[in-house]
Amino acid sequence: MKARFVLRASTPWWRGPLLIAAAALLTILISAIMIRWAGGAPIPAVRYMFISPLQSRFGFTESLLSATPLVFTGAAVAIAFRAGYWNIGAEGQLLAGTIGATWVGLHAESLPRIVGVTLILLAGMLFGALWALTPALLRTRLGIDEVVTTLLLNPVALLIITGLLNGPWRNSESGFPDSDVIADSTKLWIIWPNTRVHFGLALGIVIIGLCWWFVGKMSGGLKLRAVGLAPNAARIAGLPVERTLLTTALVSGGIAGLGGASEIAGVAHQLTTGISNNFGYTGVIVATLAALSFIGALLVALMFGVITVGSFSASRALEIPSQIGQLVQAVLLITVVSALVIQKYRIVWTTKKSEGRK
Amino acid sequence: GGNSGSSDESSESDGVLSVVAAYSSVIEEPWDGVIHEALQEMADAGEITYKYIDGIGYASGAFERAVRQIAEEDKPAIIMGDSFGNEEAARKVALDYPDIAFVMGSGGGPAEPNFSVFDNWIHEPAYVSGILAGSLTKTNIIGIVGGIPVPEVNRIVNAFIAGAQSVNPKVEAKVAFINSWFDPAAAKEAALSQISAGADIMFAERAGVIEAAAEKGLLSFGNQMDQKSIAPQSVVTSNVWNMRPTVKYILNQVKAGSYTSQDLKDFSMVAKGGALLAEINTGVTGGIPAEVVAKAEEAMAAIKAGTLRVDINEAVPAGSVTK
Amino acid sequence: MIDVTEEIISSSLRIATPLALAALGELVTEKSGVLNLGVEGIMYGSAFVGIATAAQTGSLTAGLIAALVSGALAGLIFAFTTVTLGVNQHVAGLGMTLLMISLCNTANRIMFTADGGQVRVDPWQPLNFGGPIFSQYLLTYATFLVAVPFVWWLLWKSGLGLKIRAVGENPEAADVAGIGVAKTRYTAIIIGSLFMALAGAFITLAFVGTFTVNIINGRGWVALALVIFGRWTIGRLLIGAALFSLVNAGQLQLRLLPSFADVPFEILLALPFLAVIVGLAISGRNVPYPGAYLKPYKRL
Amino acid sequence: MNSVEGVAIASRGGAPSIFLRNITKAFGETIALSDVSLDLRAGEVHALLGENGAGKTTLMKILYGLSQPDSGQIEADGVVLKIESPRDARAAGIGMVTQHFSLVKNMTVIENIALASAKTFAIDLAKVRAEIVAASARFGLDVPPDAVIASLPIALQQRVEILKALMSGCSYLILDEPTAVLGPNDIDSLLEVIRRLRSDAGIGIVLISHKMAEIEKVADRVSVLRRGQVVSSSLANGITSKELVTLMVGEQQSGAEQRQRSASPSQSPILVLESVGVSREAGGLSDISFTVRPGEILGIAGVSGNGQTELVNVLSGTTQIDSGTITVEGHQLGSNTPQSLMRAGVGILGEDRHASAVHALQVVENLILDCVEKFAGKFQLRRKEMLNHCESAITQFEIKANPKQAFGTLSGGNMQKVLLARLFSRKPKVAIISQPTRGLDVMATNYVRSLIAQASKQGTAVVLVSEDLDEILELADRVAVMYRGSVVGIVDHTAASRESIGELMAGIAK
Ligand SMILES: Nc1ncnc2c1ncn2[C@@H]1O[C@H](COP(=O)(O)OP(=O)(O)OP(=O)(O)O)[C@@H](O)[C@H]1O
Ligand SMILES: Nc1ncnc2c1ncn2[C@@H]1O[C@H](COP(=O)(O)OP(=O)(O)OP(=O)(O)O)[C@@H](O)[C@H]1O
Ligand SMILES: [Mg+2]
Ligand SMILES: [Mg+2]
Repeated sequence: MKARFVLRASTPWWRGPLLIAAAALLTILISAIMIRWAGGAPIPAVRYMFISPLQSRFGFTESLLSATPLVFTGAAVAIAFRAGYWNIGAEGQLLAGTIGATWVGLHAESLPRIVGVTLILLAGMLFGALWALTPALLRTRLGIDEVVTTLLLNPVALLIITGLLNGPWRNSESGFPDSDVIADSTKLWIIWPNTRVHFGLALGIVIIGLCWWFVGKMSGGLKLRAVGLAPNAARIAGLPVERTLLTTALVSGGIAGLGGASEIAGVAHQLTTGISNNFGYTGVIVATLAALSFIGALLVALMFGVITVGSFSASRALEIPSQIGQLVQAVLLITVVSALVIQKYRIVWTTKKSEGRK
Repeated sequence: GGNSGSSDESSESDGVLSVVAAYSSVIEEPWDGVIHEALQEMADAGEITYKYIDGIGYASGAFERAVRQIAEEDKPAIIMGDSFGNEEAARKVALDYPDIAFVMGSGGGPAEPNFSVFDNWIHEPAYVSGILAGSLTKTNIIGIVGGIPVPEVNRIVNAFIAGAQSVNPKVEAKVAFINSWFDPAAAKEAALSQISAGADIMFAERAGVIEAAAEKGLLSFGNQMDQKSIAPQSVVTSNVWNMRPTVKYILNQVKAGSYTSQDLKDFSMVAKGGALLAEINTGVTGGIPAEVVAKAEEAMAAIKAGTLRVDINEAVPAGSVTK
Repeated sequence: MIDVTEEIISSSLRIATPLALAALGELVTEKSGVLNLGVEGIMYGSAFVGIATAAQTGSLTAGLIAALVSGALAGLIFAFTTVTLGVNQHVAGLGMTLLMISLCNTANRIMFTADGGQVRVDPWQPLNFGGPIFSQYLLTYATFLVAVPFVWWLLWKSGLGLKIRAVGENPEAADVAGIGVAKTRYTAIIIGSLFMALAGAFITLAFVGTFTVNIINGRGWVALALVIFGRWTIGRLLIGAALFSLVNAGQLQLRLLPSFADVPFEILLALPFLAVIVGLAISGRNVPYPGAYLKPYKRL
Repeated sequence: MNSVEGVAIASRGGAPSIFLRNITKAFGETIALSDVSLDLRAGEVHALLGENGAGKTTLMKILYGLSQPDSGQIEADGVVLKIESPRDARAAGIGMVTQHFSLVKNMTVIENIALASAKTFAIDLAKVRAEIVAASARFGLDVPPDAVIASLPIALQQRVEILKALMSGCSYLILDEPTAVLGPNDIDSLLEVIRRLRSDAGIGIVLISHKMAEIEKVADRVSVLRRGQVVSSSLANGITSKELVTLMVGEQQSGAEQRQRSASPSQSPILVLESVGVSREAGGLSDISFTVRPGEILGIAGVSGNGQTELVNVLSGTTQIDSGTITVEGHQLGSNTPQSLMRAGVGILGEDRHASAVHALQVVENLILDCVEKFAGKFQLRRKEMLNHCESAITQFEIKANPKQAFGTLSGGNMQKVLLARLFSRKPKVAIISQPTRGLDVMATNYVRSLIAQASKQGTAVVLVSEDLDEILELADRVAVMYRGSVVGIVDHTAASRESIGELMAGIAK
């Protein structure tokens, strides 16, 4: 037997959701196997991982907090991908943002808080955009593929942070490779009293809203979509393709960098070598799972926040490895992305060649 | 992380205290491994219930989230762990849960009302290891590969060098830091380059170094745990950190209701059994002369008796250190 | 004292081994028009599977075989998603990397580190043919004496290589010539994955004899950079690997000197990545990408 | 219509040996082939005719395994062939030269030919070379074995394609519009090759072409496809060209009235190109000079691949010029970016309608893509105005579409109308129109041509690039002929004829 994929003439509306549900089920099944192997009970594990964080104020707000950086990177990746600019460098851009933010945070003693906060966010955004500049210029000026260039700048950003933290920014008290704590005037406001949910989340949601509105409603957004869907057609219609790509790349980098600043100013309050728990790479997953829709990215980011918090709970309650949380995210990516493609095809099974001859 | 240990869920039934640990690194990394081992032993003995979460790392907000989750969801009597690199977060949470005893590996001081600190004060056995190394080296070059040059690492490395130079002033110590807490491949490569620079004795402050020494047929010294099993023909001895005295002390305090925040440094020193020198392994390649073993044991006894004080030097020992 | 330059060269060869292997694998894959960003993950997976099997069976050879099998399987999954389904290659590749890393970390915890232990084997020892330079692991010799000529022959002399290059340049043309595009890409991806698996296995089974989280530590990304730095040719790829390894080995020696104690060596480690970017900028519009780079092919 | 089996006697070739039976194929909602049956004989040239989009290529792709039919089967000598890939087809002795060449551009001739037979391990390029030399001699197809494909002229590339197919040992050879890309001389030598292959090597050939003259010269048998169905299949000498044309397009004959050409236009030129040159990497144009007046149509003729595409790219701003100047309405352009050209009043209809619009966007969005700013409100696009604009275009240009429909779901003719509506609603002073009727049926073709004529009547200067010489002769006031990247002659319509232009196209200097 041999399988052949044949493009469907039309896709009934329910096929997409059905296949995605199947993908989610497959993910849960694979995770359940791992959980069983680890000696845990799969059903409670799934409950701990996906549901219990939503049942307490603490779990919910911590999920929001975990989701915050992913809201930024998800939006950053989604807007770039919508323009057909394959920015795999949100990780590096976020890290660059943390560098900019920390730099401001360490030098902004005795400013009014509103000024301090504005400065630290601007610095993050600026550094993120700057980090995105080189690959964007290479792409738009020389036609050099951005997938690899954006990707390869990620480890560079991390090495720069390591260099800074082992050198000039080494903690002046403990000697540890983490920076001193940033000035109080640059710390973000807590927006939900007695939790850790900070202004960064609100900012992230605003960014999502802006992206959604810009891409969907504004003339620039129509241009961006046209460039992403068919760059040659856009060029023939006289749209400034290169400029659109360059601007989008910088905006994408700026959003990722802003996400970095939000982490520094909102939660961490200091730079550490491990500041980003793959937030940028996860942003690619978030945007892809959301099929590049911004509202979708927000929801997927929240779901990942829940899984992050939930897998810690499951881990302690059921005594299974907490690494399973990451595993679920990776499996979900592969199954859902495959489902999104498969829904467009019909699988035709053909028998072996030899049987074909009469 | 996950755990084994008692199945008892409640926090204080029949006097069994519940302890939950939060480790920045993974439990196979020796620093956290020492804490984990001590707690696991207590749990196996039925004295506590024990759970842990490890590999939390240094991502923004992660450690604080883990500790808060533990405090909220498990409500244990004691939270242990290492707050190095997550100092701010750990202390903030402790303030919010004054009824829980926070006992953290830390470079800072204790904090009212409930934040106690401990650390691996194994510079004393390191000094004695140094005596052995200084006596055994033929090239007079000793290689040391450390993690990150923070005070708690520096003092062990400096004590090791001081010990070596106390018996052999010609000793030159080559020190390299891999700028990571756990990267055996990098540590091994650094060790190999020191060996090529003439080092014939290796001090494995971090994992990965013993393997290099063993491959080249050289002698080595372990750290944190007794690491003889990695390469019995190579490991002379190890500077062992023992968390059991600390854990026992804390359990008694909490049980008695007399827990207060404090610096638990003493419980990790030789005098109280918190630091020791692993049994000297005379079976290494080439053997160890009896008089060298005697010298080391003598020094160890002197430390126990309080007649030998090992200086605490937390300056960064960079490059090549000669007397 | 042993000659330092000789030792630096020896150390470079060791450092270069997994990089060269992984880069060769990525080269074969990319020549077929597919970018495999799963290289880091495939190395991670084989590093773990290799040592886990070796520890369970007590045989390093069994470990190596298992590592190769795991590499082939990972390659197969990657090929299915990108070639058969036509999923974005970069998304599928990143997904593969995240999947393998999280899968292996979980399995490692379940199998070996649940009580604080660590998986260990007696690794392969270097074979000494005299002097530090010729004291290397068998796999290092094999990499430079067998794998490099093999890949060169495969890509530029064999029929399969011709097919791989044709499929990577112009899949429509190859299809019309009767070459199974999907089959050829599957083959290239799996051969490539086998090399990546060798690279991963080298680290655990030969170099460190143990497995720890983050064991690959970005070597996959370096391999990716080397392929582009090498402009998809073996000679330049090897030059890139040699330069990077020399810099890396050299900095380890430099760290021993007191005057270099405060030098931020991270900058040196960032060099291969920066070199690629600068190299691309200099070549300008003349970067010899495979013609069908990143493009899925589907016949209607 | 003649039945397929009815005319088997007296044929040049033997008994039919490959049958295509009841082939049906649909792409989404487009039915490309419906219940098509055809038979091929060895030693016979079988011409396949039909309008663009009739299904010729699709049918042959199915025979060659590049596409799978939805139903129907292929038989040889009473045995059903399972052709699932070109490999299967070649095993069955079928070879094909596709409309767009299937050569790996930066490989050599040897490598390209070796590809087809490459085994997995050993590969002996020296042997392949010797085989190429032998086969060249045998079939009279000279090729330089060591040359890189990209460096060869189109006619030679085609020869490599044919040789490649022959060397794989095929006894049936499909040639899809092989003459479309050739100049008259090259066409003649190709036809000679076809005759030789048929007579000397006994090869059965399927020849797809739009050119009656060629069919008359070499075809033994002619089949006509219309809208995915075989409407006729008969011996060539039993049917006239006129009858064939009627069969192809149906009864409604091309009723386009001749364009009335203005007597010598007095206005000064609005578009002036002076010595425009483009580097080799960007396509290679040299020393292009011409002028166009308001209301004038300048036709650009030439065998495809002689720089017409590049010229259009220059005038749309997607290829930058390296030398020379472009002047619009007396203002010399600093650089020819799409924006500067549009600002100067130049509008464009690209040669590939699929590449000129965004399939996934709606008709209304595509329609305003070149003037998005006009509909930009303060906070968002003014959807209502966009829709109004679209509705009126739909009415004015007789477009069969719904504004919110995705552009990609339109039929080719309607796509073309949307793009023309986009072009003309800017009221351009100069319209660059490339291959406007490619792939359109007769009705749509006539409509599009009348739109162009109408625009010129209203004073628009038109540069009309077309591979269809008749279209140019029908519409253009003057014809510029391109050969190897330059303009080799500009002929007034009064002096223009198929012959005079054909010679220029072939590079035969007067
Ligand atoms: N890949 C495809 N997807 C959708 N529709 C297609 C595809 N290929 C062909 N078609 C449609 O099928 C029909 C037949 O096309 P085909 O290419 O066979 O025509 P043709 O007779 O060869 O035309 P031409 O003279 O232009 O070469 C057309 O309507 C065409 O648009
Ligand atoms: N290159 C292509 N890419 C995507 N779709 C295509 C392509 N070519 C053809 N199609 C699809 O095939 C269908 C027919 O296209 P084609 O250009 O042949 O027009 P047509 O149906 O022949 O037009 P008309 O009915 O006006 O003659 C359209 O729905 C179009 O979307
Ligand atoms: Mg058509
Ligand atoms: Mg055709």
